[in-house]
Amino acid sequence: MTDTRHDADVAFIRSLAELLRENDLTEVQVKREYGQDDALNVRVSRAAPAPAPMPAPVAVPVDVAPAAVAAAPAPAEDPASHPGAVTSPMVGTVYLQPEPGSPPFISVGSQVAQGDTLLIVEAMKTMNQIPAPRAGTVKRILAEDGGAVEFGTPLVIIE
Amino acid sequence: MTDTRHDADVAFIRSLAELLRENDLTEVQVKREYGQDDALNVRVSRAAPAPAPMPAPVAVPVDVAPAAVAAAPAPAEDPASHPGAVTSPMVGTVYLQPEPGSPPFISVGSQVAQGDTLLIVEAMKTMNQIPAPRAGTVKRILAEDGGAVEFGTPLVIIE
Amino acid sequence: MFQKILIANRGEIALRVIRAAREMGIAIVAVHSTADSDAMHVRMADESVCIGPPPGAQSYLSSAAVIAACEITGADAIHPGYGFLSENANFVQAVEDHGITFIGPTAEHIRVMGDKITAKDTMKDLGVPCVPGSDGGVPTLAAAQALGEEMGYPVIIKATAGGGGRGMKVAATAEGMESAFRTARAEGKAAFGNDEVYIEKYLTTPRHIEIQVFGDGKGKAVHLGERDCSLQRRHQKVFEEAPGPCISAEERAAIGKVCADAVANINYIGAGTIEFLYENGEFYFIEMNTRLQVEHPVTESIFGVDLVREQILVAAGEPLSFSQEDLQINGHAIEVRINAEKLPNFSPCPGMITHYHAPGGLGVRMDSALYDGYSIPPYYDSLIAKLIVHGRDRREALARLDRALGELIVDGVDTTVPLFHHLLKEDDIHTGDYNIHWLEKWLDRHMSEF
Amino acid sequence: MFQKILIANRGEIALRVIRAAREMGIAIVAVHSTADSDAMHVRMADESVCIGPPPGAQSYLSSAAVIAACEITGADAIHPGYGFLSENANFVQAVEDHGITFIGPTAEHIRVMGDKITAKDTMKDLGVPCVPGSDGGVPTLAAAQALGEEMGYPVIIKATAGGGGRGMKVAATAEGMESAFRTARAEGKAAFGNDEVYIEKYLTTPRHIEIQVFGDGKGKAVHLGERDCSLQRRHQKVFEEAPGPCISAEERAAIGKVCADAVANINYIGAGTIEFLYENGEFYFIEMNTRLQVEHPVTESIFGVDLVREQILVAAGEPLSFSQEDLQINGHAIEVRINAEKLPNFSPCPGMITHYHAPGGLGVRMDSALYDGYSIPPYYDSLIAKLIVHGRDRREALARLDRALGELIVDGVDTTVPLFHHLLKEDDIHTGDYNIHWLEKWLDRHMSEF
Repeated sequence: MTDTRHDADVAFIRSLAELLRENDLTEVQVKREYGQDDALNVRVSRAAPAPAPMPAPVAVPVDVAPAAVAAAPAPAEDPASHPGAVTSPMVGTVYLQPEPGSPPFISVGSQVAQGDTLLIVEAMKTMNQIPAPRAGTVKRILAEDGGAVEFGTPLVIIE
Repeated sequence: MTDTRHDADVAFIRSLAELLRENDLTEVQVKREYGQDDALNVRVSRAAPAPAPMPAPVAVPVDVAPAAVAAAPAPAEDPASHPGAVTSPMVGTVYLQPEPGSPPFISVGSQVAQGDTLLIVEAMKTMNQIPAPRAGTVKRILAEDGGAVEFGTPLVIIE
Repeated sequence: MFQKILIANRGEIALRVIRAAREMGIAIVAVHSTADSDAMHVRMADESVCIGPPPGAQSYLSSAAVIAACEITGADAIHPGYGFLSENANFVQAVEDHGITFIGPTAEHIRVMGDKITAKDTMKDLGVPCVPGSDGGVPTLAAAQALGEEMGYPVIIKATAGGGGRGMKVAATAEGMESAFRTARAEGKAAFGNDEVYIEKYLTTPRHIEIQVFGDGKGKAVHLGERDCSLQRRHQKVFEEAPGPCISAEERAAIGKVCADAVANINYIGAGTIEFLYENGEFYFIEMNTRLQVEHPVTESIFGVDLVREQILVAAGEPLSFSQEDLQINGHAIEVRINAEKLPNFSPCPGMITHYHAPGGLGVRMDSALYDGYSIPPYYDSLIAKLIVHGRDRREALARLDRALGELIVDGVDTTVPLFHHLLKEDDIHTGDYNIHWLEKWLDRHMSEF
Repeated sequence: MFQKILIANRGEIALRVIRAAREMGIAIVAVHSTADSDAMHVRMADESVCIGPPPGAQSYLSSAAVIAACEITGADAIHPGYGFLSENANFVQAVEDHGITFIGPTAEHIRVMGDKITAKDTMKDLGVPCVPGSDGGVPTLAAAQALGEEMGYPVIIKATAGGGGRGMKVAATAEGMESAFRTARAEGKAAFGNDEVYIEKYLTTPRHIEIQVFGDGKGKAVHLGERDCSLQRRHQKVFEEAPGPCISAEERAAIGKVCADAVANINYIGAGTIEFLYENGEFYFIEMNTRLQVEHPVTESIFGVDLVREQILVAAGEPLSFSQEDLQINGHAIEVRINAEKLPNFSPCPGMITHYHAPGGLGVRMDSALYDGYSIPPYYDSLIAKLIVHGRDRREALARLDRALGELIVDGVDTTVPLFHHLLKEDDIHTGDYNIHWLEKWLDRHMSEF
């Protein structure tokens, strides 16, 4: 008895599904009461055919594809969008200490005051000291000593 | 018993779906009580009409734009899609009578038998008689005497 | 000059003709099947006529439909493009009978060149070099050996009644003649009941070299040098260039003059191509195509002329706009044919173009009827685009081809573009050292890389 | 040869340089502002470096950022394109001080030509014709009248201390000299407290003719004829062509030689343009641009050379790849500048390109960094595309321009394309009968039609 109803219900729902597809619908919702304690409640949905996004042109010289200069951070978490990120105000090379052999300006866990030098970005033989924009604790140091950074590359996260 | 109801319900919902499509609606919701403990509650949805497809390239030599050969029928009702439409099987020029001065083969309201000549399409100096594909009454004559028709242009509607 | 031209074709070649006609101020009628209502050639024309259902036989190949479309639109000339009705002598005759000008040669010339044997005899009479061979059957081994000495080995011995490769034997040297001759006869006898054989010069690694000619129909003709189209797969050209990397200026002038004189002699009108096999400095006639070729743009690039415009001019009774002396080669051009085909099997791949972006910049020409959102119908040829590059020399053209292929985007269907990326890494392509067998052999070795 | 070139520019010219470098097998570094992360030049480069925020002053105009980008990528040369840092002598000096090659002339040449007075004096000394005038102040009416006779009327009398149009009077004929001279002096006195005036030849309807020169930096130089860029709106060129419709072969050879000799004389290196006003068969020097011009493609089209490739070659110390004798004009070329601007006011119209389709076929070149879905940022120049057509003669080029404009689709923003559709209906454009005032006057009359 239950089996029969199941079969019948499945057939009914299958019909709805086909109907959906044939008529290019996105959803059918049916609430059917056949009698006391004999009711069916169905919702059948189908994704709307999404318009494919237009792919943008990319150069495809098959085997010429060196990595971008400043290796992109993993897309999963973008430190640049972190509210505590200090980003590079210029293109250049990062130095984490005032001069070779010195201790670094900061390390993870350091407390910094606003204006304290975090690191140096060298551009055109000029050493540009990058100051802390606000006081806080150094949570992460994203820049590598001697590494290249672009404008906007996240350097340090201070919280 | 249940099966019969299922079939009836599917037919009902199918009608709703067609109604939706034909009228370009996005949703219909119906709540129907047939009697005690016999009620149907349906919601049928359809995606909003897809955004206009990317405009395809068209030549825009600003003032060169003669009308297409066979003037397009008004878009509101397309006789070509009428179930009773007889379309031209070839490119050519239409003649509504066997020869100049004769009465036309058909007029609106004529009864035609299957195989009766409806009109002539001349192509390459050859007169091609266009026969009625089935018996019926001429409802409309869409082709003009002496006018040009393309392959697929609706000529006559027979019902 | 014509007021209105009907183009009895579709795809990139219909667009090619539309462009020439529009630049000449001539109105354009496109014809199309129901599968091509949204095609670029329909969109770009001034008028369009639907001439039939999708199958070519009932639309683009229907003489009656095309001529009727001319009649209802009042077009005074038909350009056939290539393929479809372009080399159909009966169609040309019907067009002329209806008082419409066919933009191409006469029905008679098409008929003569459409028959392989008549074409060869005609060309031989006109002084065009053909593959040497015996005139008819060779009865004795002695006669066969004499012919072998005369033509030079290798030669091929073929059963007169033969076909499909049976009853065919190659004699690589004089020593091999006796055995080859006897075997071919025996096979002919066994297979076809006839042991008569004939002998032809056998070419082992020929190139495909074709000469572009142009006649004014009044006894004057010019040649526009050669194209090397040796890179072929199953007799389909995929990569063409001009000038040919192995043809000297002297060879060009000599064979060019022979071809131009031949077509002038028969009052040929319009564009034509005389195709040759080329080996060891010798040309051997294969056939003449009495129409525009797919690869005509490489010739246009190096001579700076518009061949379609010229076709229209001479069809309208005007003189050619250039003389042989005006035609000076400028640089080097290469065309690659981009087909909607899936590698490695080159299986046709119709479908929707989700994104199309043509390469640009100096020396790049794109002939294509693609556009974003266009659906390539499954009924016709798979050629969807021709990329033509022009450079000051072959090296520059190859570098430009590589660069332009890198810019091209055709998304939504598979194409033959990866084939060209691969070919451009091959030394033989850079040195020009290839023949008509090269690509097939290369594909056998590299199929698995696709 | 360079291993890696950094391109200190954006838009179509960055793409132009990328194409040349790629064809030469040189790696390419793009630099970009944060507004251009998705720009075509970034996508097409081998590497890219973000050098600053959107405003040009903090990104593309920042010498420090550009040089630092070279340092971190190891690029050994910088191509500046046009605009931005291309004529900044201090930048060039800094680049050289850092051991990087600047692809362009020396800082010294840029400095000399960047100063109008020094440039004119230098050119005069080098034999380049300048606008004739008094050497300094003209004290008396008699002296003024003598000068007027010598130079030929009309002449213009200008207050030495003047500016902004005040204290300037034109004497159309000898009869008008007295009044013009007295008025200019009086106005000078009243406005600037100084009644000294000087006199120059006054040109009423000159054309803008510029000569493309190219030096190897070692005392050799060639010219590549002229471009006529007279169609200007507010001193911005919109339509350029080569050869100039009014320049004879003799005039070209003569002024070309003067210009080539002048730059050879100073060991000029790379591409340069000497701009002239041209009236009644005479050339009058205006200024020299020590860089590639926006309109260089028309010259490339008629000579079949790649000027950017040549810039890179000579910057790397190699000789020019062509001599004066190699440079033969082939046909006619026209460029139109397509700006993202709304007519009739030419107001900038940045925004998203919803659909882009470039014209194709014979003789059409498109230089553009557009693509479907690209957003034109509001920070930079409104030039978004250059359409260049080449034909066997001017008439063919104009017909091709009309045809190609009809194929071009740029949806999503307003562009200056309709301007060209209108211009192509003007007889003066077809006869080439225009001067530097023509377009402004035409716009005054036709503004309302847009």
